[in-house]
Amino acid sequence: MTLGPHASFIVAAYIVTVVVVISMIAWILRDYAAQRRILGDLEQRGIKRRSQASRGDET
Amino acid sequence: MTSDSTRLVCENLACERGGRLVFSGINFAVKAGEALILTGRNGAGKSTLLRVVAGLLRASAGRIKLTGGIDEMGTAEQAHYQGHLDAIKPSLTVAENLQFWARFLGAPADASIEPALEAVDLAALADLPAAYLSAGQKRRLSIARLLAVKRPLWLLDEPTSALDTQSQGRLAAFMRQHLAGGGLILAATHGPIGLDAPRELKMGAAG
Amino acid sequence: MTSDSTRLVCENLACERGGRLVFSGINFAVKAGEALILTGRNGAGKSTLLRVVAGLLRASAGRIKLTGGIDEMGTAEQAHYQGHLDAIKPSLTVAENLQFWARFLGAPADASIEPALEAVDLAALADLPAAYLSAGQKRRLSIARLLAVKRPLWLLDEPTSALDTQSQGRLAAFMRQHLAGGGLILAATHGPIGLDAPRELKMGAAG
Amino acid sequence: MNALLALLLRDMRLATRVGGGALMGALFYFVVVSMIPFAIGPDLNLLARIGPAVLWIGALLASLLALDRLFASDHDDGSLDLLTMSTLPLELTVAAKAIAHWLTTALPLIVITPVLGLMLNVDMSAMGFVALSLVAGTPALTFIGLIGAALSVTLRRGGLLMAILVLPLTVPVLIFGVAAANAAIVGPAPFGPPFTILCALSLASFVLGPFAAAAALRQGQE
Amino acid sequence: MNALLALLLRDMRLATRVGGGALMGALFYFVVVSMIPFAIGPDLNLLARIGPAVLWIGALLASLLALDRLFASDHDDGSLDLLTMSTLPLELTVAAKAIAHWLTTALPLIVITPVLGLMLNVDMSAMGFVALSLVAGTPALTFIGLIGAALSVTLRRGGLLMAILVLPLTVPVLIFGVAAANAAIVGPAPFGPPFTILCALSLASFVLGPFAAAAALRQGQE
Amino acid sequence: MALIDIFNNLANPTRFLALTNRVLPWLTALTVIVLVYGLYRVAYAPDDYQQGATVKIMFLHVPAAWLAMMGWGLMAVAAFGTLVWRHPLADVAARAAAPIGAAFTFICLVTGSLWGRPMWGTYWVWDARLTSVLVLFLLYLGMLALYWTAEDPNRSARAAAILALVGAINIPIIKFSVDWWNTLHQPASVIRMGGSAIDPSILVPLLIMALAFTLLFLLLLLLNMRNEILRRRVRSMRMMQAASI
Ligand code: HEM
Ligand SMILES: Nc1ncnc2c1ncn2[C@@H]1O[C@H](COP(=O)(O)OP(=O)(O)OP(=O)(O)O)[C@@H](O)[C@H]1O
Ligand SMILES: Nc1ncnc2c1ncn2[C@@H]1O[C@H](COP(=O)(O)OP(=O)(O)OP(=O)(O)O)[C@@H](O)[C@H]1O
Ligand SMILES: [Mg+2]
Ligand SMILES: [Mg+2]
Repeated sequence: MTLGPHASFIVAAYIVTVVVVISMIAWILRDYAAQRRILGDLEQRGIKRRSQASRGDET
Repeated sequence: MTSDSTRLVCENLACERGGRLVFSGINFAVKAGEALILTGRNGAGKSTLLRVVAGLLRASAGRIKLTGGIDEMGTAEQAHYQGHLDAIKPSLTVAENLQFWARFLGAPADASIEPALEAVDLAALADLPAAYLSAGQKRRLSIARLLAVKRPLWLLDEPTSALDTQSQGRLAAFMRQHLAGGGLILAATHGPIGLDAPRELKMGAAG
Repeated sequence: MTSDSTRLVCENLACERGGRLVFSGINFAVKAGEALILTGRNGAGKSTLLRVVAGLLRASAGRIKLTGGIDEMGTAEQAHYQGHLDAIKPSLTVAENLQFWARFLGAPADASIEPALEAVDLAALADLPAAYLSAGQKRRLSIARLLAVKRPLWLLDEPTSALDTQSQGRLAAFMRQHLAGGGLILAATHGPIGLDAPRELKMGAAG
Repeated sequence: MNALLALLLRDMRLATRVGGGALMGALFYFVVVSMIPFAIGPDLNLLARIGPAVLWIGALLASLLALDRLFASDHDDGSLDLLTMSTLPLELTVAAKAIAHWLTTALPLIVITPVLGLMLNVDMSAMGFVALSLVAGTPALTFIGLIGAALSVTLRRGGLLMAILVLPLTVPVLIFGVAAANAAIVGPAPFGPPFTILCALSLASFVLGPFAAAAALRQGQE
Repeated sequence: MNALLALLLRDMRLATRVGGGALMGALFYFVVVSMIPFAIGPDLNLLARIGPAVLWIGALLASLLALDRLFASDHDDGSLDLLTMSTLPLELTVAAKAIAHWLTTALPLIVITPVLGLMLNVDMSAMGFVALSLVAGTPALTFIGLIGAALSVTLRRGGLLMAILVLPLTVPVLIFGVAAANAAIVGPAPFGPPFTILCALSLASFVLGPFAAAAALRQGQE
Repeated sequence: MALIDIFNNLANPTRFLALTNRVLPWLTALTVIVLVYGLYRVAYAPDDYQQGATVKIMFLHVPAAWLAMMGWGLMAVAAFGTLVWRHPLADVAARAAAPIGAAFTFICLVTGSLWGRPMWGTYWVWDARLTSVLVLFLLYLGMLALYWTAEDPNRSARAAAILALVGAINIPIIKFSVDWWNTLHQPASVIRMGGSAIDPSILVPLLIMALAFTLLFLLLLLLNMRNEILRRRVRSMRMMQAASI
């Protein structure tokens, strides 16, 4: 596979795409971990969700 | 204007706010000439209930019905709501403020606002820009609205706040007069409101 | 922190607002351990007087002097002002809000805000954004500021508003404690404030 | 009708009282447009070439930024609650406010346009057409901006956010507005077609704007 | 010092928290600058010619409009009363707030400038200089705008009024900013002199702005 | 009947979470496989006789463009769900889709620019199609700003829905007006999209990449929706906490 005279543009396009996708995945996963942590924290304090408080829903 | 058969019925009301159930299963009925006082601790949902009845918040369950009034009108259109805010524009004069609300809320075109202003003792300040009013005077101006336009149901959220003793007495008199004329009152308050032995709905803290 | 000789003296105060003389010839003195309650009807100028003492409004005549405190500091810098607004940022947590004011108003860098939060019963909510607080809870957070930073003079404008009975009792206890420690209180109120037999300054209605 | 008229008059009175916003839009327009030659430099041909564009951009920004507190001020002092408790449909209430706003804000802006045209070296005879394109196009800006004003109440913030939300929606108005103005000045395309489209955009937003804004206000009652 | 740092950190935190205004300035800048070609038309040479001017106008508007509620939000929730009751001189308090604002609002705006430069067909190698001129000049905008922000609390209106008051004061910054950027792009004048003046303007307003703003706030206590 | 059941089941965030957790591993695996296969096919795709190797950019650019538009479409559909049916997951989906849609729009813009430089000699021209994508990007940014501004999801949900619908109406209008604008001002220019009729040796990898991008979009959407549901759970728990004192 040869990329010809404009190789740098092709490579740059792929790099940008990869960077955007990866950073989005990283952001989403980090967000997930953060939410989990806060939830754990709140649950540890014995705070219940409304649905749990009122009718003991399953999680 | 109000027939003696006017009746406000709320059945099984619930309201969710900011993802939290503020109250649920609220049932009450108020009939003509009757006042219902909402009490309960901070955050119990008194203000929320008033806004729900006024149609300013959506109930997540339940039914609100005003029967015996003008049939084709909803509850909100037959109610006066007096919240924490006074709906007063500082750059308009006292008279202009009241005149506008009287017109907009449907007072007859030829009705005068004078009597209402006099009733709240602001007639002398009629031509003053409302910016110059103190907190209590603003409150009184907003109470004048209740008198200038006749609507059967009054929804009052801590109506005595910011009022001095004399004005509190006057407000109590207006309320008694409104009730005597077949009106209905739903009021939230932390203290006494000046009505003798009104019915009371104690709102529990949700959660 | 406050010597027992702290004394607030106001002489011949007058204040003009919106081109109108709100009050004039106000004279009073408050000494350490004493509370002075401002009463009077709406528009009498209670809030105005408090803001003048706090340095937030310019007096058009007269003198305000806090003697016996820290000499090089003005009255404003030795006073806590609690107005109608709570100075709380909804996007900061309860702890961050209080922490900021403690730092900014000059609490020692190593001082903890924990005790103040506990005193107003908000310690459990320390990490919650203040947006989640109810009106009464916000008021309590702003009261915590009075406890977190020691200043001899408290200027309170209707401090009990929005507080439920329990919190009103707690506030009264803080005030008594502050007075016992040689503090001064100047408070405007329409109702009882929970102090036994405080001195009262009845402001006449101007105009 | 009585109620609507009362609202229209109140809003116009508020705008023209001391502290009101009536002339703010026009003043901002004036200031922003006069700043542009400082940035571009004193190249008269260039200024004349981009004159209509500058006038339209100025009008766009002024219209939108002035709308900022159309509902927010009523919300903050509790008036909005009472406005929704009337027997009038909210759509009409909202439209009445928008009309009052257009009359007090956009109209003065159009009136001063010829003066600014002079400063930008735009041909005097063509200025009439530029003003005409603004008359036809600014209602669209007001009524599209209305949606942003209502959203900004719901979100409890105005200013830049509102402009960010609404500016992309006004792209067609801007394009046809400048096209109409340019057609009048430099030709060769006729003035008619873009002008007609501009009017159509205004009419469409006159219908759509109040509905979307009323929906946003109703939905915002939380 | 402790108190000032606390204030700086609080303001930066407020700006970057959910609901904060940190990115609003940059977003508005992006949207406004992208809107301008819609008015000018897709003429690449013309765009390149006026590119630096467009970027500077955009940065000017974004900086000033974003400043709008710098003091107003503190005023509305009562914080401003307490800020003035501290032992710190009000001038320092005000300056700390301005610095926090510049860091959270102007800096992101400068970061996205190169992208906008691409769209305006501004030469890539010159973009660095444009960005540099913005780094040197935007502090002046923030500190001049500070005066407007303080006045808008006193006058109880923000938004447009503030922009109207402040925009004329920023004319020198705009002129030398564009001059520096243009010098870098098209020459023939050197980049140095206008750039130096720009820095001087920033320094001067760094001193003057807080004093004027503090004075305005003090006067505003009515 | 069964369909309604599924729909109702999905309406419950808890059930939705459970389902998501079950689906995620499979979806991840499928996405990776299709993506890798797609890239393999891309690597061995022949060069275009006109555009040379730069045609390889197309395999990113075109799917990204499609998904950028699909993202707004999804938000507009979700807007109906929010406003009309008040479906609890509709806003969660819209909110989760906004940043992803914006990211794909960004990819479309950047890859397009990087392709434009060798093809047209410039990174950007104010051509009709490019311009409408730019406006779409601006709309996405507005949507993100809106979500960013409102802490309260209940508050922002309906505002966002209205903006999504108004934007959806506006996009075709913009497309049309920009076309018109361009024909008025733009002299005959360098711009020429595509060119050659697409050969299967390029079309097949393109379609595979499109499938891979779509799967990626769905995967990110599900992940982000899961976060959003948790965020709301945190919110409601904090509310409970505040009310419990
Ligand atoms: C920033 C610049 C660009 C943007 C925003 C852009 C945008 C788009 C969009 C939205 C589509 C999808 C259209 C559709 O399927 O209906 C598309 C497709 C396409 N673009 Fe671009 N484009 C850009 C630059 C380029 C360049 C430089 C080239 C190559 C010379 C190019 C070639 C193509 C091709 C071949 C297609 C597929 C055409 C088809 O499906 O019929 N684009 N572009
Ligand atoms: N704007 C809002 N958004 C979300 N939740 C709110 C909002 N306003 C109030 N709440 C919540 O609704 C609950 C009820 O508030 P409400 O104002 O009705 O109480 P109240 O009984 O009037 O209290 P108070 O005596 O303090 O006036 C509170 O717990 C509060 O957390
Ligand atoms: N911002 C203002 N500008 C001009 N005049 C004002 C302003 N605020 C209040 N006033 C005037 O000052 C007078 C005193 O007002 P102030 O708020 O001090 O009264 P108060 O005693 O606190 O009344 P209340 O019991 O209603 O709180 C009022 O008559 C009012 O007209
Ligand atoms: Mg209440
Ligand atoms: Mg007072």
